[in-house]
Amino acid sequence: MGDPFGLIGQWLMDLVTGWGMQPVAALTLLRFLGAAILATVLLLVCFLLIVAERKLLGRFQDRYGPNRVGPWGVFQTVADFVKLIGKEIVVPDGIDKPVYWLAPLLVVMSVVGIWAVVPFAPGFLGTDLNVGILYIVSVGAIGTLGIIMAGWSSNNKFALLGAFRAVAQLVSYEIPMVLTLLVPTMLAGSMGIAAIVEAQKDMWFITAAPLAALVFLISSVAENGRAPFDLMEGESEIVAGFNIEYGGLAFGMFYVGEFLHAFTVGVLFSTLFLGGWQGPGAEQFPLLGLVYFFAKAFVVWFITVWIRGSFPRVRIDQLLSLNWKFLTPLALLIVSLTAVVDKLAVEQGWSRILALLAANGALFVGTMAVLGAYGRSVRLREERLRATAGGLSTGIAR
Amino acid sequence: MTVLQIVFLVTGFVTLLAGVMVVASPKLVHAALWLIVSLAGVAVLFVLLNANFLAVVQVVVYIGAIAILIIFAVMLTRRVMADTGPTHNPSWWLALISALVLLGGLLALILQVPAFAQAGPTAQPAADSGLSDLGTALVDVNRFLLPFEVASVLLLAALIGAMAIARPADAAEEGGE
Amino acid sequence: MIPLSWYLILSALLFCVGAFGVLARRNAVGILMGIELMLNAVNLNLVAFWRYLTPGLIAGQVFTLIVFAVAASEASVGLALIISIYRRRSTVVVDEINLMKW
Amino acid sequence: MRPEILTLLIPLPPLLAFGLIVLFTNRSNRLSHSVAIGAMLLSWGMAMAVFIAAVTAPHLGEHPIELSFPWLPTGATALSIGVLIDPLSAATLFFVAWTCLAIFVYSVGYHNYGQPREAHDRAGLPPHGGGLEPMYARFFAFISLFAFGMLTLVVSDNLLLLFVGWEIMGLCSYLLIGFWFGKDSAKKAMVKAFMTTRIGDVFMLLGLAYLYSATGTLNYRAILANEEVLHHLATTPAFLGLSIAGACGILLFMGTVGKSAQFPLHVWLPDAMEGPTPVSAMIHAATMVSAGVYLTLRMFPLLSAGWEEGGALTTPMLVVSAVGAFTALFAATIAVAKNDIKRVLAYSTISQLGYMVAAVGIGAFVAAAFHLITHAFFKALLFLGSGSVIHGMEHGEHETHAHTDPQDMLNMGGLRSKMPATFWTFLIGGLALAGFPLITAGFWSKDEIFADAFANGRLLVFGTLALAALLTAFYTMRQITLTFLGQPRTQAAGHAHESKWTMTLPLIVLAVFAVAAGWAGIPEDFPLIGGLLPNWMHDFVGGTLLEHPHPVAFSPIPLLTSIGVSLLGLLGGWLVYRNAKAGAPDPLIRALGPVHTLLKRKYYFDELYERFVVAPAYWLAETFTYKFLDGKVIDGVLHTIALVAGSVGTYLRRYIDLPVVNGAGDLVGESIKRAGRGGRVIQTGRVQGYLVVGVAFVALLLSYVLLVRP
Repeated sequence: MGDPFGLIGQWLMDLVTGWGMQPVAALTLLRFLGAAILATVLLLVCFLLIVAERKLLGRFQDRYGPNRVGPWGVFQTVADFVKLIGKEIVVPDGIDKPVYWLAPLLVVMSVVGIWAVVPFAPGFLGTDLNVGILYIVSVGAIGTLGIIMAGWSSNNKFALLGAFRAVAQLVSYEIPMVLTLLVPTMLAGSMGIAAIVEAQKDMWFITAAPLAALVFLISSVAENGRAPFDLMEGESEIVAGFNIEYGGLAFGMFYVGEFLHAFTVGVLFSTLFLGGWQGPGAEQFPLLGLVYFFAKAFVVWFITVWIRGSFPRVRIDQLLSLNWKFLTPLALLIVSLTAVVDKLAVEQGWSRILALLAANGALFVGTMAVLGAYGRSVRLREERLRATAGGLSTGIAR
Repeated sequence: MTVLQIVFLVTGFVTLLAGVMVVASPKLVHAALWLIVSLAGVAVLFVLLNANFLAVVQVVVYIGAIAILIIFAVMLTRRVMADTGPTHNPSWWLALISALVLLGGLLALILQVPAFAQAGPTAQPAADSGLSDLGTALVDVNRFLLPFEVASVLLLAALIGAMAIARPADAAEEGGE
Repeated sequence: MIPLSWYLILSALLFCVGAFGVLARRNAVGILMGIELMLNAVNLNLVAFWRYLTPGLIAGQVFTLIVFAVAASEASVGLALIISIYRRRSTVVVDEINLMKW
Repeated sequence: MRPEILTLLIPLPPLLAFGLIVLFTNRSNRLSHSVAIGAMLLSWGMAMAVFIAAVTAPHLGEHPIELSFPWLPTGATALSIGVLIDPLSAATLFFVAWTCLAIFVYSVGYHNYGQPREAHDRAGLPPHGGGLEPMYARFFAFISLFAFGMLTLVVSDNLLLLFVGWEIMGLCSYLLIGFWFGKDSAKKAMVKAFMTTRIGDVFMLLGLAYLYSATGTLNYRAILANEEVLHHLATTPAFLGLSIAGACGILLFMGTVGKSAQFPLHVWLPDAMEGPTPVSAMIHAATMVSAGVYLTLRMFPLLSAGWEEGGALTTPMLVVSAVGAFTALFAATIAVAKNDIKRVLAYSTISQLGYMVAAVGIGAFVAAAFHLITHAFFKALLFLGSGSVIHGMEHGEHETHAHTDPQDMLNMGGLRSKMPATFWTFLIGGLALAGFPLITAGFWSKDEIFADAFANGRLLVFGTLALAALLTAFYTMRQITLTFLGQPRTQAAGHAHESKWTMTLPLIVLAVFAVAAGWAGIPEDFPLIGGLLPNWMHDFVGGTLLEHPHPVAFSPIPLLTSIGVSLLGLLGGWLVYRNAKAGAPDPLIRALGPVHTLLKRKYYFDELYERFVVAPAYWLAETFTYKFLDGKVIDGVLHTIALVAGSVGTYLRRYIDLPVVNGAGDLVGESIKRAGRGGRVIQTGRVQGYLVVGVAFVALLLSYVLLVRP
């Protein structure tokens, strides 16, 4: 029971080569096989995720949520899926066909692609890329591309507006995310995801870099484009955003892409900051590691859903100024601070972690002080405006 | 004809085809999308050359940033979906001829390369394809620190310059947003 | 294994395709795309030479990175220029930007 | 932290302070002086740490604290900068740090921090009685920059960096002398100082270049602590029968002559007293002028290359000793006749510097270093004391609205009771300057010089210096008597009162050193008290040189001489001036008659320079070059040429140009115009069109080069 996944892989390899296929080709074949299995599993996981999220949101909003189809409505998603398949595929007029059809694929691809480098358990991961972090970023970029393609190709004002918003949001929030991704890289001394997980054997990185974790969480929720950052599909403003012209299975793909991405955020967070599959006994029993991994991921995912259920949607200017005036500078500070402290803390182990923690604390206090001062000044300005302009107050971004 | 060679041929063909489409396609947005395909092809070629890092950076920088930028520019600088008028010079054939002559010159140049017929790489690069070495080389005073710093200064200058140029004239006075 | 010559020829072809784009496109953005293609051809050359001739030295990769930086700056500034021209003259067709013409 | 790193950091805080004050804090006086003093305190602390490390290090001379790294990697030969702490620089660092710190603190009080700013004070003019200095923050910025320059100079390990610090100080001296640029005299003085020192610096730069070309390096250790290099320099002849070492030595010494105001170039220092008194104390007594001597001490191995102890002096040494001795006497004589309290001190500074230079010249390395240190302390003390006196006088004026020159000693008197702290510290400093036996530092250092000069039989130098010492004691006592003793001679003096603690505290600190610094160098074989304390100065500082100099054997004559002259001078000064009446002329005038005027006019040196240097320069520029050469000769020639050319031209035009040339010209022009009109279609303004042509050419060229001509 040492290394089940390794065993399985070995067995398959032998089998295929046994059929007289040359090793390179066999390896490629297996890779494709694995990818196919992984993707399918993920898309199936989505059924669970969607219904769970809807139930949770229902509870948050003091509703029941889906409760008709099957026991506690667990088969709601299946029903929706069937409906989506059954729908007639309405192709709007004047669209750009190839682009239109390519877009949803890209979106889903960008989400599923991330999983290729995520280590589920010791010795069980798609591929151990030595630039895994960068890979994640680049795959995310493809998603952006898909959205803009969708918005542009469907020949619809709202779609295009939604796409512009989406791209503005995604491109800007990519910056703090990438910056905070540098922190685990520095701490682990490698860009490979597996190495990063390995480096968290003694202590999770969230203890050494809580602020980075926080910023990462915020910006990746924004990357995901869900409440409170769901401007790209603000139903009340631009009807449904970039995917307005999509129906049937194509829309389903966007839908799946979004929900899966939400979970992927959890997975990434737990991998980078919560030690991935690390846990008592995970070394000996990889299956245990798998359990730890998904447990952590679900916790983080739950938090994101919670955020979604609790916060109102922000305005576009608030969104952008939050990113450019707050998150990006903060992320820059965090990165430089971590680099310096990590360099200064010569001996590894607890002293290092404590030093980093102290630095983070100091930075946090400083940030809070700055924010407080800024808030006071804004309030003062508003007071003055109210005093002069007789009661009409101007919305100030953060 | 090994697997690698097949992969190379396919990728190269796709890259080249995409490139041709970039310069030929009547719709500018399509051209931009083809450009992305071509760049992705180059990224794959990088992977074939054991330069994973460069491949990923290629995707991040080009597809993630430049291509998006170009698409934006395309959308901002023309009525959306409406491509009117010819997309090439009246004298495009001249350009074609000179490009072909240039190709001839380049091929002649390549033929002079001593290692032209080299069948394969001489030595394997470092285990992480020189990634750590690359990292240190960029911040080593005696190696590439200066070019690296110059490049970063260039980027900063480009950032500021782009903002200064692209902000609308009215925004220039009231200075901002 | 793949001969070095394949890479070189491919990059030469790509370079010339890009050059043609630069020379023949009427739209300024199209010209920029052509430039990007040419830069990529150069990068391909650099990396191929690095891999085949001097895997020990890192210079090839460093040059490529610098070319990335140059490409990014060139694209951003170029597009900014195009946009501001479009604002003033509401066209991005290079033939119609003919202030230098007699 | 390792002392090398610490040494490297020493100069930086003041520089930082300069930047901070200039850029950010110059609005707030409190912040500005806090920043400046804080930075100086930091440097001081580091300097002390380094000093202790240096003193405790064994064989510092052979293994100094040094750290060097390439600065300008110019091809093969990288100009490297670095820091070096050997005994000499350690000792220098010690007194530089102390005096600078004291003076920084003193400046706070001197510029009336805390007082309101008076309405009628304008920037660029000294504040009237007790008002806050209008350019308070700027002053601290300047002195911080100066401190940076001085510390850099001290810790540097090569002549280039030393020269950098040297010039920074030159600039600061210029800026600070002209700090009150509203005064015309200050403006003149700043230019004068800058120009005069520049003369020296040019020669020094020549020396540097020459040395670099000769040895290929400017590092001290590489040149001075290197037998064969020195030997090579000493033996290869350069010019005028000098060896390279001699030539470089003299050229570099010219720099010293400018910087520490030795004989031909001494004129700037007295005028430099136009600056605020802390500046006079720091720049023109304690540190900058000492830098010149420091350089000479540094270059001692170069100067003395090919000289063994007790042997005949080398040419540069002769020059140095001659200049030094002469300056010592010459300046002392002038000082006797001066009435301005600060000018007296200025001239005495010149003469004391002459002592040191002369000492170096006769090979008394240790003695010179010793006197450098002690002098820095007591002269800074004296200047600050005089500043405090002037301050008190100004207060007095302000109260009594009397208009008397607050710097003229004849207007003072009886300040002993008014400002006791100032008096006692000033007395200590004065006695040290006069070399009052046994208790003061000045006595020991001077005695060392005398002993050395006598033992090596440099009787001429010995005599000159002794005479100078006599005069020194005399004018010192004269100063003390006129200023502090007797009865107030004006109301201003009557109403003067003691300055704030920020001014008196530094005085006290420096006074302590003015006494204690002497104990470090008591010769072993001195009667009675010799050997009670180890002769630290000799053992430590002497270790700088390659071969350790032998302590001179004790002999009573120089000792008695120095005691005698100092006591005699003091007594004389007191007797002459003990009852000077208000308004009465200086008793010396009667005694000396015309000589006194000669002295008072500083041997007419300014006039001489005016006449023989400045005026000719003006004349050359104005009359000769401009009026005659340019106006008459050149213009005349031109005019005649023009005349001839004009007549010929008209002829040619009438008969050749119009018919022949114009016809052709117009033809050409027309055809070109037509061609242009036809050809301008080529310039389409289409960039791509041009690009096509360019690319095509490139490609053709490429294929030609590669195929046709491989």
